[in-house]
Amino acid sequence: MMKISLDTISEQNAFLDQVERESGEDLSRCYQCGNCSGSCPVSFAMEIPVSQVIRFVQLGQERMALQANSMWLCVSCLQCQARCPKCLDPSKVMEALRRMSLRQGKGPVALAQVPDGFLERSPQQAVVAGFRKLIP
Amino acid sequence: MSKIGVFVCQCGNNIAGTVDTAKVADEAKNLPGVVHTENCRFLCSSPGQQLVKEIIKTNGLDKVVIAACSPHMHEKTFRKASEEAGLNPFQCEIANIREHCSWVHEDKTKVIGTEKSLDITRMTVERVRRNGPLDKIRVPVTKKALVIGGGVAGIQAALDIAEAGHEVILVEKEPSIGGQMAKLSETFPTMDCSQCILTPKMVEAAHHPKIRLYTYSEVESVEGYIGNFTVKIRKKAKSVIEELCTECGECTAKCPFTAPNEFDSEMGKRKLIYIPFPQAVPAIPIIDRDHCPKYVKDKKKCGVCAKVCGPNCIDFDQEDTFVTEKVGAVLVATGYEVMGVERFPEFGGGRYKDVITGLDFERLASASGPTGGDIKRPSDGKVPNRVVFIECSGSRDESKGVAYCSNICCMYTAKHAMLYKHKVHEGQSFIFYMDIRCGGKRYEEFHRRAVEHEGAVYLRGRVSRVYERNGRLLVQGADTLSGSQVELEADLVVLATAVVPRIGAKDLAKRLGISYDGYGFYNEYHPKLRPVETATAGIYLAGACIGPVDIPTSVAQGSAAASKVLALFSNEELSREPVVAEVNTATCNACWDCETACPYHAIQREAVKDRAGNVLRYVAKVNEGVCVGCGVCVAACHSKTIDLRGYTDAQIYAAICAL
Amino acid sequence: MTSIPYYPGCTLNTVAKPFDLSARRSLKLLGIELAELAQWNCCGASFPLTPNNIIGLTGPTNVLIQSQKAGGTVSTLCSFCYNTLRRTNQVIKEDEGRRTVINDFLGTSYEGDVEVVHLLEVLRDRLGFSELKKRVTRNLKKLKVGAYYGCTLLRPKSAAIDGGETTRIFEEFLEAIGCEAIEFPNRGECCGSHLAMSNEEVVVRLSGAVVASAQAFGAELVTTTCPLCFYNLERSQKAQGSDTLLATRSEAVSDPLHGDWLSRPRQCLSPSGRGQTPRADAGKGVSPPMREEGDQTPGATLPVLYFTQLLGLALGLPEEELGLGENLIDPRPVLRAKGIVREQLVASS
Amino acid sequence: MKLLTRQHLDRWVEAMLAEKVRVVGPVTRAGQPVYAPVDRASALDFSQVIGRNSIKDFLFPQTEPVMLYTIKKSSVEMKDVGGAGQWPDTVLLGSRACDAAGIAALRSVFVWQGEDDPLFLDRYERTTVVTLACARGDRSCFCTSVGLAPDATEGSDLLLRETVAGNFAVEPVTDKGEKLVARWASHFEEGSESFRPVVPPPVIETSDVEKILAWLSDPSHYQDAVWAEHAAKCLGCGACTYVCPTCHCFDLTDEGGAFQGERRKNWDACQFDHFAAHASGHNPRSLQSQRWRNRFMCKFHFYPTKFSAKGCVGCGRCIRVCYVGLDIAEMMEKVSGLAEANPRHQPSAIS
Amino acid sequence: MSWEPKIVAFVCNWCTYAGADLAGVTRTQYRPNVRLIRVPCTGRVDPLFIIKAFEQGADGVLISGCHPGDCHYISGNLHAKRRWIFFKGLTDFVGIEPERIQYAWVSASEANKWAKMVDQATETIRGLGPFTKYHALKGTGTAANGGACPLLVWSEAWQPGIPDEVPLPEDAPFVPALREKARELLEKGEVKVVIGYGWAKRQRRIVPVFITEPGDVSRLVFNPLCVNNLSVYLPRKQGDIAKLGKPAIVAKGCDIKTITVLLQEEQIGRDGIVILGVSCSGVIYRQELWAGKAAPDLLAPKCIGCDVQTPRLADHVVGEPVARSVEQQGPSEVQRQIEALDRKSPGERWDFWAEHFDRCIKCYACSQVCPLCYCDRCITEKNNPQWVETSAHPQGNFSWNLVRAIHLAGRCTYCGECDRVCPANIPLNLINRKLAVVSEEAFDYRSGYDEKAHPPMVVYHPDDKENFIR
Repeated sequence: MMKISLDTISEQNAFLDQVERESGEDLSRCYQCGNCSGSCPVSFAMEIPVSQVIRFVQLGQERMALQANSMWLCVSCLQCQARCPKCLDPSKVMEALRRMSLRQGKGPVALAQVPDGFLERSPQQAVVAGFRKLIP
Repeated sequence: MSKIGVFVCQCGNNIAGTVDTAKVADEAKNLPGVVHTENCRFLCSSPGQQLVKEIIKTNGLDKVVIAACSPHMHEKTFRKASEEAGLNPFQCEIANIREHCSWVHEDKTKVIGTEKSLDITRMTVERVRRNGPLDKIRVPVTKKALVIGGGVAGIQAALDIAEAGHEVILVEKEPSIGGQMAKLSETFPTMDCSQCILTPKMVEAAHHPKIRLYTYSEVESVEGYIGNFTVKIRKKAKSVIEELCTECGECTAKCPFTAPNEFDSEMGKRKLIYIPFPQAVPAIPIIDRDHCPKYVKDKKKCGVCAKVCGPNCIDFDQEDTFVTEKVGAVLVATGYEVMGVERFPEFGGGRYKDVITGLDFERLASASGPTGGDIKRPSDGKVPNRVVFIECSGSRDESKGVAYCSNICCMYTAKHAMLYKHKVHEGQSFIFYMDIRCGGKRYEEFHRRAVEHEGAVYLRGRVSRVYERNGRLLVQGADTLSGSQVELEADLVVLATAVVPRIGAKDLAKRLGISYDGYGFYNEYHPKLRPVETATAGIYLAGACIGPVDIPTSVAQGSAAASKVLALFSNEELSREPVVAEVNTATCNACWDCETACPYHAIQREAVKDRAGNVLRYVAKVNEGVCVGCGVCVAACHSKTIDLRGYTDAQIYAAICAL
Repeated sequence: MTSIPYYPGCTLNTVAKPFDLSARRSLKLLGIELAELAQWNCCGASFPLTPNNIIGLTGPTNVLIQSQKAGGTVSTLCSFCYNTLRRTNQVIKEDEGRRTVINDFLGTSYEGDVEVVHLLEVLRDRLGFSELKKRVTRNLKKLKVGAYYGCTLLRPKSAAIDGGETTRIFEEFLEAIGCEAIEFPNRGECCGSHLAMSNEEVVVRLSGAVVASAQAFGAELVTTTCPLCFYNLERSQKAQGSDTLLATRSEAVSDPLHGDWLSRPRQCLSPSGRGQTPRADAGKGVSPPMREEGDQTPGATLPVLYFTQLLGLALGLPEEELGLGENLIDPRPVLRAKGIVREQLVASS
Repeated sequence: MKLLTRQHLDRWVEAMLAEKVRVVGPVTRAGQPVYAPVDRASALDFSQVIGRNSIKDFLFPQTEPVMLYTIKKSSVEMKDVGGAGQWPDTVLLGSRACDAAGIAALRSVFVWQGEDDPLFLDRYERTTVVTLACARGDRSCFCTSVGLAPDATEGSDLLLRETVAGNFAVEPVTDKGEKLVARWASHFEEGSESFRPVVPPPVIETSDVEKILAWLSDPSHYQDAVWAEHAAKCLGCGACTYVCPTCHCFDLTDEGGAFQGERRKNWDACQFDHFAAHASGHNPRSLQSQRWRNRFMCKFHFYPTKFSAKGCVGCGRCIRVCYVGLDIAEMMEKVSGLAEANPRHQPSAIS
Repeated sequence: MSWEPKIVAFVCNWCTYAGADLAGVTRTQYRPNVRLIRVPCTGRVDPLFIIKAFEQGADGVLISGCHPGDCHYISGNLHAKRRWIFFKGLTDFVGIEPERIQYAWVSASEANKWAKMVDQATETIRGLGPFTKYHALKGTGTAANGGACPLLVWSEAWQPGIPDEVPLPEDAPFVPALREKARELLEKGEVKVVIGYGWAKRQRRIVPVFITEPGDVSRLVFNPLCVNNLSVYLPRKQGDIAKLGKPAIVAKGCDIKTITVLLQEEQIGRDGIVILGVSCSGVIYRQELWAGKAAPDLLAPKCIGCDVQTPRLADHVVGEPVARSVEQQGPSEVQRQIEALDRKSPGERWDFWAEHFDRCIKCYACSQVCPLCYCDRCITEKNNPQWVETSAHPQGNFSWNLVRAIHLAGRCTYCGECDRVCPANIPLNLINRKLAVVSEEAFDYRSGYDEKAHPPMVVYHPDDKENFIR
């Protein structure tokens, strides 16, 4: 079990505020029911399930939230959004985190991973949408 | 000219600290009509009150102004004192120079406080000069109560009132009383059988000399006001003459047709002339006119029941009948329903037979249920080896429009897990939950028992979907404690669906003139201090029609509401605050704006007749029994034909002019 | 011959040409002309999720403005485009702030009043499925077809077709053209979408599950409204009797980002509800869906068709006009088996 | 005879104004002829037939305070207002014969058997009425049918007649008139010019105030159908009474705060539905026709018999203002006709 | 001592009064300028209170009660809210600065909100300065200062009736049919009187006529001079007409709008009258100005944008359906003036109305001719208390005109009779129309179209929109 320091949460929780501003979602509404993690088709590949990512954001744990691969795996299929009992949209949070991470110069080494000849074969939308994620 | 006494209270330093009370008293002396002023230390103390009384007597005062704390504090106190001194209590007015002055303007020079206190006192004196004596309104009380809803809350209330010796009319829309509790198998946390504790009460209610039971009946209309309601009850046609029926059950036995039994969530069958469940009270059968060939077109005539009925009490042509009753109080205990599975497409609700509600599970577990108490799943009647319970199905789920917690699910789901374990020893139950809320006596212990001794696996998280694979149900969800997504097979999925108000709850509320919240639960007069009363005098609430509650609370509320009714019945007549509207019939234009505006339907139409008794026209009349004195009608009246006693135009005008 | 403005989108102009062509040709037969917008651009494929990403909205907005010029309605085939346009429209309609910014930027005054419809809606609401049924000339012999919606047609509710996950429009369409619609659990589950680019193994798993689920429910074919789903569904399958994925790389995939998640120990629960560590009978217990059987990519390949290809078939178009041959998994054997298409034609190709 | 030349008229007015005399006369406001105080001679305009407001406004204003009161601890302090000296000397210059007669009628009410209204009296005494004979009338004028004429002198102090030369022949009617001329003698000169011919409005042949009076004095006609028949359309707006030169009814009302205020005297109108209502709530004139009957009788019966004054001076304003075209002259014809039908009623001696 | 704002607060007993108590209990300090008047519910607060407060020297008024939904009396505050929406529309329109009347929801627990509100109100009103322009109204004004006359202007033409030289308008083609129907009704005894239009005896003008004999139906006419709204003769108040028996009334579409309201408010029974609807293509506002044709500038304001040329609800309709003519295309002059006024500053609006009300002579003709002012005893005739001062000084005039307007809010069908009759030519159409607009915008309610509906002032909707209650 890891140990995190909550000293970052003082009067104002800068990280939380920024994520909320970026995503337009009010994360204080999230009561951690876990349905996003439960519904996420990519959960199995995530180092940290969606709900925990959000938890870390709630706790102002920038490093924990940003270092996980979770946000890069999110394809905004909106299962989470459809299931959230509090009508939140985690995909927006993921997007926000991606952009924040990218602005810090941290991104997935995705280009290298593009399969050979993929660009020719694949539907553009895959490429466009795929790279959209990489725009800070 | 009136003889007014002004009493200025120092309230220790609370007022005197920032108000020169002596000055206030002095200057008040010069106000028109003021014959005596006092400046005392603690007016509300018994010597203080004594002083007020003496001065009223010795100076023959006819009006009193108390310049002290808020009327919400001591208006009653001083009006009582004035009354004891022989004044009409409404000749006493409070000038609030503490909360509204001395406490909020801490100016040690006392300039501001004194000036404002003078203004307040002056306005009050001018106002009190226009006060007339008001006498308490007395309305006769019909000592008979109507209880709507024959669930456990209603039964309890009815019994309590009847035991106190008053007549009770108990109206139940189903063929039998018992309500939802009658459907339950065992009850938490004691695990005693629901029927065993409820049935005696049902029977007692049915046979109580003071209780008249109207089953399969509904309240059509309620008119009148506290102490004097007139209710119209529709007795739906049972097609059976109750007076003759001996409850022998022959007809049911011989009826050749069956239909799904609503009482068993349609998991079991019943005859077309039937009683919903064996312990039904009364056990008088009714004919299901939706299915019985006698009523359904182009089907052969049957009529077996009529043939076999000894006292031949079968009446195929029976029609709905209406009874009108006069009652003094109405007690609403219409209970709840649970959200249907069809509201949960993501769980395959309605698509998969083996996705059921908690209430359905109660029937499966109930000895009198369709399976005789064996847990068999609806689809194929197999005994499920893995049962998944999903709590908060619809509850605390704004995407389903329900933000509240349904309160009873945590407990009954734990109970279900136990019942299941007791009946299917090798079975395994999984329970998805968000939080466990067991804030009742012996509740937490009960829950832990389910975990520690009955092997229920609690998974902290929500379920996102239930779907079918290889003929089995798969439940996909999260276990946030392990931080992982989980998926598991289930033979039966039980949704603890949200507790919601009865369909038609809002209609009834409109008929009764009581208010309800956004969901359709009835509003208490005050959520804490008057939890079983409504804003409409004479109408009381009990049970789950107020909000999700468990059996103990329902019963407690039933008794609480009953005690309110009994308090009302303890007087020959009821006396009410005389602050009500009154109409100057001479100048009423009969535009009925007041009637439309009145939230309490307190405006009636009164005929103006000539000597010969011919109706010339109609004018508005205030029903003092119903009026609560809000004054909406007064503001609505263009010609100022209605006025509000205690807050008359003249009084307010005077206060304004004394600015 | 009525005509309706039509926004093809990038993909239908290139790799998904058969989708586009089959649609145009079929609709012509039905007396509806798909009038391609005079001028259009990429919709951006994915809807910009963060509120402050306004530039991402300008693309779709421009498409909408072009549509307005064309008459206030626009039809799409590709669910991605459908989704992006609908959601953008919503923002423009409801968020005055962003509306003004965008309009100022584009020098326009768009209010968000264009009606974005999917071809399925056109068929149902303009033509009518009952009418469509009458127009069918080739008997599809109750071909068992799984209707795969994917995500973008169904979510979010507010922009979804028929308000989302409970819709049956796709199934009704299939029934109208003489197929038996297979309503399978994964019809709305994700195919992996653009992860095809970066995390293929994820796509293989997700699409695999979709295909498997459809097959398990007896589908002989899957049909889709989205080129990317189409791509993913096809390529997550193994060639007949082979073990290699049709996907680009069949070698065991490794994590492109952070190495070790595959080997991360997982929580398992035995039926008794206790035991913690993985056990032989983990399969019977709760476990992450990593190793669930049936989740594996299907053994037998399952042809994937654009719904317009099926439509064309039903309307009697020759299959070369429908580009059936260009599908990675040739559907014709199945069709032949059913006797829907004639032998020699198939032979000739 | 005395003459007032055009030039002198203006000088005279200016002179009076200079002496703080209030000069009220016909002026044109928004194209409308009205009687109003003037601040310069050039404002006066004698070309119009008649001012819209009655000139009574200047002796009996629509609203005026009559006393101030202060409520004390156990008493009320009262203070009169008005009375001597409050009003400036006033010259009503260019009043018409009908309006002047109206003033006479008002005086007979407000100064009656020693029961004098000080406010009215004060103004009256300080006011000199200088009437200018009409050169023409209009469709609504009917002074000639109530025994007046464009150059009648009833109620006037001084009568001016236009001469062919465009000057004014001056004819003092009362001492007040004499005094006025005397005080401003320098503006008047001796001379002799022939009058410009006066065109009186046509007499309503079928109307006769004597007959009307006779018919009205028969109580049995009180309930006659003619009233409802004629006045059913009346809406009781009271505009007629507000412009009538002889209507004098007023109401007293207290206004102010809790501790002090003023008692005001405001015009009232017998056409208002609750004008005659009793405290009991009973309303002896609950119907509009009854209220209109009252007005008609007031003009042609009560005034003549009680104050021996003219109740109606034929200015025709009530006809002009009536919103539903209620025409008093029409009624005069009707009633005269009825009087023809049944001759004078002889009251039998009470036994 | 320097001037201090004097503010009166009307607060409900259950929420705001208690909230103020709590402020005391918690010793929350705030400005001493407010004097509270306790009422059971904001629903009790009558606009009269506010007007009177200003007359009595208040510089500002606060009104506050329970939050919507929390009303101790179910819906009192929601009724109040409606009333305020109307009243604010009015006070803004006559140029009373919005800050002078402030509305808020303050619950029993919102001591701080109360304190903050009082402080803010005190300061904003201090900023505005004393409300002298209202207080000073008393005792000024032309009618008041000893008989300088108000400018009486009945119309541009001093003479009633149409000059002899001008040709009279021709009867509408359907007049014979109208007479026939009238005769039939009278002969069959279905009605005892037909209320209609006819020529005056001595003057060349149209006046109301009351036909009781089948023989007299020939007196009935209809032409562009028939502007009067005859429905004023229907309510009980008009005893003379009532005595005649069941009436038939000749009514234009617009008149029927008024009849509709009378039905709503049960002043007449639908089967107590027979409505002879006449289709109408516009009438002249002031008939004496008739110059041979119905020129646009002569049309009654109500005719501009009229949508009831063909009457609804009538028992019998005579005349062919007519469409809105070119002349009747809006927006009307009235509409333009309203918009112009709305663009002005409160100060300018105030001056505009002060100048007009100054002329009011309190003859009450406006209410006498109003078919909807049917009160047996008008509030002006009630003197215990005397809410509306009867003297024709501007202050009394102001309160009278405000009260008249608010009493007609949501009911007035804009027939324009008050405006037409006003001897002082006060543009009452502007006020009436303005409040109609408020009603349309706030409640989507147009008066006179649905006899089943209730007047908007006495009903409410839980989510009535407003943007001024704090």
